Amino acid sequence: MTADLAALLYLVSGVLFILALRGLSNPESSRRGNNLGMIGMAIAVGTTLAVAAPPDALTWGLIALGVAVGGTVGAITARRIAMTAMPQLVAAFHSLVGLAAVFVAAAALYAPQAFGIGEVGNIHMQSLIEMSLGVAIGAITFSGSIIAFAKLNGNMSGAPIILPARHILNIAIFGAIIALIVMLVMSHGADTWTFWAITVLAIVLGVTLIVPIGGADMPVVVSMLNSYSGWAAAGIGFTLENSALIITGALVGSSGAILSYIMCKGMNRSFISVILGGFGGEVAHAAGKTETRPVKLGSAEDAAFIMKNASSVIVVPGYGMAVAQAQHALHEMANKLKKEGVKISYAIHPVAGRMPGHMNVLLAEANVPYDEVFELDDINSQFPTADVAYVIGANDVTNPSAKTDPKSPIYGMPILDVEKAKTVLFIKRGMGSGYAGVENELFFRDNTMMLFGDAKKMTEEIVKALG
Amino acid sequence: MTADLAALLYLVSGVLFILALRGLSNPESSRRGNNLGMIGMAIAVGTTLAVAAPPDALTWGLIALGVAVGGTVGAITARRIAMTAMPQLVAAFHSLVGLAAVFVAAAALYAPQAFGIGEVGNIHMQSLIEMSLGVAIGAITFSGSIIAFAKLNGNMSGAPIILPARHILNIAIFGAIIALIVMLVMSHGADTWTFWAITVLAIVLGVTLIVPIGGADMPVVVSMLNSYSGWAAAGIGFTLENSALIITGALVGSSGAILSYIMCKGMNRSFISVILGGFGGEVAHAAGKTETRPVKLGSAEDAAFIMKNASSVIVVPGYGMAVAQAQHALHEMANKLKKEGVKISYAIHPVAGRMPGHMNVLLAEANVPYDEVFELDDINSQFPTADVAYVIGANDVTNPSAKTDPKSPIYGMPILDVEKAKTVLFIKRGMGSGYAGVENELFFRDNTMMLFGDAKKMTEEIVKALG
Amino acid sequence: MEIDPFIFRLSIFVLAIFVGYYVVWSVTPALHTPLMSVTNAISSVIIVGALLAVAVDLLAAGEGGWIAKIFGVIAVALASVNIFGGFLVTQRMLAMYKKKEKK
Amino acid sequence: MEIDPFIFRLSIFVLAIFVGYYVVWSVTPALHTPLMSVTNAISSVIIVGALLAVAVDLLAAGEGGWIAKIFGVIAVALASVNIFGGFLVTQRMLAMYKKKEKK
Ligand SMILES: NC(=O)c1ccc[n+]([C@@H]2O[C@H](COP(=O)([O-])OP(=O)(O)OC[C@H]3O[C@@H](n4cnc5c(N)ncnc54)[C@H](OP(=O)(O)O)[C@@H]3O)[C@@H](O)[C@H]2O)c1
Ligand SMILES: NC(=O)c1ccc[n+]([C@@H]2O[C@H](COP(=O)([O-])OP(=O)(O)OC[C@H]3O[C@@H](n4cnc5c(N)ncnc54)[C@H](OP(=O)(O)O)[C@@H]3O)[C@@H](O)[C@H]2O)c1
Repeated sequence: MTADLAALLYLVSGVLFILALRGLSNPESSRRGNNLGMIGMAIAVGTTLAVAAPPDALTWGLIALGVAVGGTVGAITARRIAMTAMPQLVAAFHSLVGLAAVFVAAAALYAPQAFGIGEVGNIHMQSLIEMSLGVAIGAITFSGSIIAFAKLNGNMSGAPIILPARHILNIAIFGAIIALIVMLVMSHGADTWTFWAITVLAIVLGVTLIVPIGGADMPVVVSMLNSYSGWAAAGIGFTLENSALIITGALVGSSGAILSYIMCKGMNRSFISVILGGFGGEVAHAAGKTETRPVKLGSAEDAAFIMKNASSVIVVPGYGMAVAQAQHALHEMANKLKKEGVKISYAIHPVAGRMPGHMNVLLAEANVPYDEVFELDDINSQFPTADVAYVIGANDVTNPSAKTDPKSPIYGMPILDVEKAKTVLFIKRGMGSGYAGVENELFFRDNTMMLFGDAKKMTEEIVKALG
Repeated sequence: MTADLAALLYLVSGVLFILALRGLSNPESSRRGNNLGMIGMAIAVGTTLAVAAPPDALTWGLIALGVAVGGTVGAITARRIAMTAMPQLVAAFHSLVGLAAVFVAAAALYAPQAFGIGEVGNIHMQSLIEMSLGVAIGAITFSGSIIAFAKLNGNMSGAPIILPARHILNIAIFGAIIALIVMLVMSHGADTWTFWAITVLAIVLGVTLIVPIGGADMPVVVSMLNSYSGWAAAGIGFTLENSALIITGALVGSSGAILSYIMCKGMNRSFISVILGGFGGEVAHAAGKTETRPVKLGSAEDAAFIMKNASSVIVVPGYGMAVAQAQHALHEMANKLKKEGVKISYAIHPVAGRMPGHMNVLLAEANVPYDEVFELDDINSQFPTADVAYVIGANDVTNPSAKTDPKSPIYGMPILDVEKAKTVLFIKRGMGSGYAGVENELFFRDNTMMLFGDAKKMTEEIVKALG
Repeated sequence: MEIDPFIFRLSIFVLAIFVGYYVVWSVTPALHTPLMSVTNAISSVIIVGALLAVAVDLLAAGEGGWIAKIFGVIAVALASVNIFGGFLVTQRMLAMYKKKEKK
Repeated sequence: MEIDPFIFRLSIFVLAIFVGYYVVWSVTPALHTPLMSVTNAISSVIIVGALLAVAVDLLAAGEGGWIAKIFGVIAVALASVNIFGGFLVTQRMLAMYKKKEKK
């Protein structure tokens, strides 16, 4: 295969990746988009195998082995994973991409001819710079994602671990990495120890940067690392002179940056402070305060009675629904109510749950049709005409202090106006606060009824009470 | 200047053009966008002058002369032109771009060295193909835009001129052009007569393609030619190996295509039939029918009285407002009403007027703040709560037959729901129909009052009556 | 592995089409008329070709040189009409779009 | 006038950033989770680099050859986890998004 044809095919696979993301603009076209992405990947792999054909049977065997082992692990994981575990899964997959980037860079250092970037101990300067940036970002992505995974998966406490003098420590490590990169470049790639020193230090940096960040902030971290790894991939794309990698790097880089921006805006945090990585730790979890004001308590039977007689119910799911895995019970309840002639819709806040689109994927899993599920802007005007707002495991996203109290940590965040519904039902385990650790004024309102219990159990009881 | 630096600067100017269009996403940023566009153009020109420096004072003089003459004409035109004449102006400017492309291609044919594409009589094949496509599209754009200009400016009747056997004629000319291109390429550019023959035939084709199309359809034609000329510019960009031209060509190509798509969708016509150029001529102007049903007539005094006592008025401007230049009078009326405590908003249909954004630019000219001007989707839900819909020179965009009558030529087109307002005032000269030539049921409704007269005069009388 | 620059230009072209598609869709309908005039203005980068034609070296180009030079001047003039006319008329239009004055 | 291919790659990169920006903003919020998993999957094109490393010619590469080959195999395996895992989990998720059934 000529280099021109290969370049053309890499362009084609880049375009297919663009179309894969473009497909996600609506659920209808998204499945075709995903298939286009797979075709793009197949073309990229096939082109590489044709243009740099493995020289012997052994090599073919090794490649087959790698793909078989990796592919099997990947496929099984993909099939088994619970939908609620998606944030962890993405973090775990992420660390693998980071590690792969490290190994690719190392291979390029030991056999630069294979990549056309010079000879051992005499590698082009530009390639060395790109390579060492690639390995550093790759290693940070690797260890950072592992920490994020551990915190999200509960293998490690989610509490922020504040290291002494962490900012100075991080700056020192960062400086050392830069110095080592300069040394590596000056030696034209002969001093391989500097390469490994960069790798080790970057792995340490990934840890020290991420451990101080609270577990609940991990989704932003995952998305941010995603963005970083995109730029790293683009860097390696320049080294390998490969446009599929350059295009993909830009796509992944943008995607991560935009998703972290969306999360930050939804939480009313500054994007810059997140990107610099110096945030977290100071999340106010003022949950301890004991509240003495009375709340109106209700039972599953009360809730069933109220909703049966309603003409429209808006369901507002939140993180608690995900924790309790209540989506299936919820759908059952919705079906029962629909049979009674009640109109059901779902209202999704942009940062409900712990990951962008978290609630949508769970509701989809429970077979809730996506045309009953609405975004904040589209449904907020419906609350005043709704009879019941069924708030299940959501808290912050309904808290009116975001509109009224400039001192609140969530002040300025857009909010679902559940309090405008005739009756608000709050399903949660107790008076605990949500992610942002702020008191929710709504619990004490006259038109609010609190239903204490696990979201799934409570919903199931309501289903029973509906008969 | 090295070729690398030049290529980089051309990229920069391409990016500046992208940012220029990006700025148009809202009025706030649009002015900066336009400035970025100018900077991009200055960079492209400056880079070219540096990289292919004019060899002598004479050449510098010629360039200065060309820029001075062209620039003066352009600047004066830009300053003097009336906002209502924008469609003509764009068509006229367009024909100049087409002609310039023809001259550039001709120059490349006679002095290929200057462009690095070979030597006289021995020009690279690929360049010849690109060049002849460029000249053909350029020539079609030139003559087609002149026809469009003449029809829009009234120098020529807007009525479709149906040539005998026009489809066969067009296909024959098209075939001849292709044959000539092949001959030109085979001769390696030595047979210059074929080049001129292509030019002449393409000019003829531009005329025969466009004259059968009715005057009111010219905006779609202008936009379509715009798109074609973008692709032609990209073609010449490949010949000149210039990324600024390639990027610009793609931008202009998309822009024209999207605008014609928007117009076609707004008019409920098929995009494909427009792109193929075989449309028009069959526009049903069934205006002649005399209608006998009674309508409720009103005077300026009646309208002033009704609106004075209203609490909200929605103004719906259309093509008639543009013809009558009534925008300034309209704004005066709105100001008077605002002083009386009436809330005024403006509702703009996507294809109101004869050009996308036509109404917006006229209202802006009359100093109407753009945050009082709403798009169809944003204001349609407001009509039921409005006291008065003041429909001035609009007709088709309010016609409910688009919703109710599957046989209507505008069936399926989205419509402003003016009839839901308490009172509808129609300002027009008589019972004439609009662009689509269909009867408007609304004129005969109980809550409609017709105000016959020129849009500007009538509005001025209302202003007087408001005191 | 030398790659033909044509492939790169093609890549640039393809990506620019995507960019154009999105960037134009994101233009607010209220500014569609300025969009028409500004795309008209930027499409005059064709002046780059015209300048190359004018700058042709008469000694090297032989008899065709003068023809190219004259065609080039005409094309420069035509493109200049568009550049100045297009950007200025856009500027004039955009200057008219005003927000409500805060009183 | 030879132009350094780096300039072309830079152009491609710059335009791809614009495309990425627009294409990602146009993703509906309901599909942000699949977006995360699919970008993860496509970011494994890094496998291209891994395949080059495995395919290194041992005779030409000398002592470093074996090291590169082994690193390459590991990278191939890691990237494959992502490719299969990423696309399949996305497919599984997307299959769940259903419209209301018309009865
Ligand atoms: N979506 C994202 O991309 C993202 C990313 C990072 C951070 N965040 C943040 O996450 C928050 C999301 O808001 P949210 O309203 O969805 O959740 P939330 O404010 O965190 O509230 C969740 C509520 O669910 C209840 N809960 C927990 N487990 C439960 C169970 N098993 N059964 C019933 N209830 C249970 C908890 O109250 P009890 O303890 O009383 O039961 C808690 O108040 C926002 O503050 C947002 O900024 C979102
Ligand atoms: N905007 C675009 O991009 C575009 C492009 C191509 C085509 N179109 C088409 O243009 C039409 C636009 O709809 P529209 O409602 O704005 O206009 P319209 O339906 O064409 O109606 C214009 C009305 O204005 C009246 N009129 C003309 N001169 C007048 C004057 N001096 N004073 C007062 N009234 C006057 C006419 O009635 P009298 O004769 O009774 O006065 C006519 O009924 C649509 O059919 C659309 O598809 C639009």
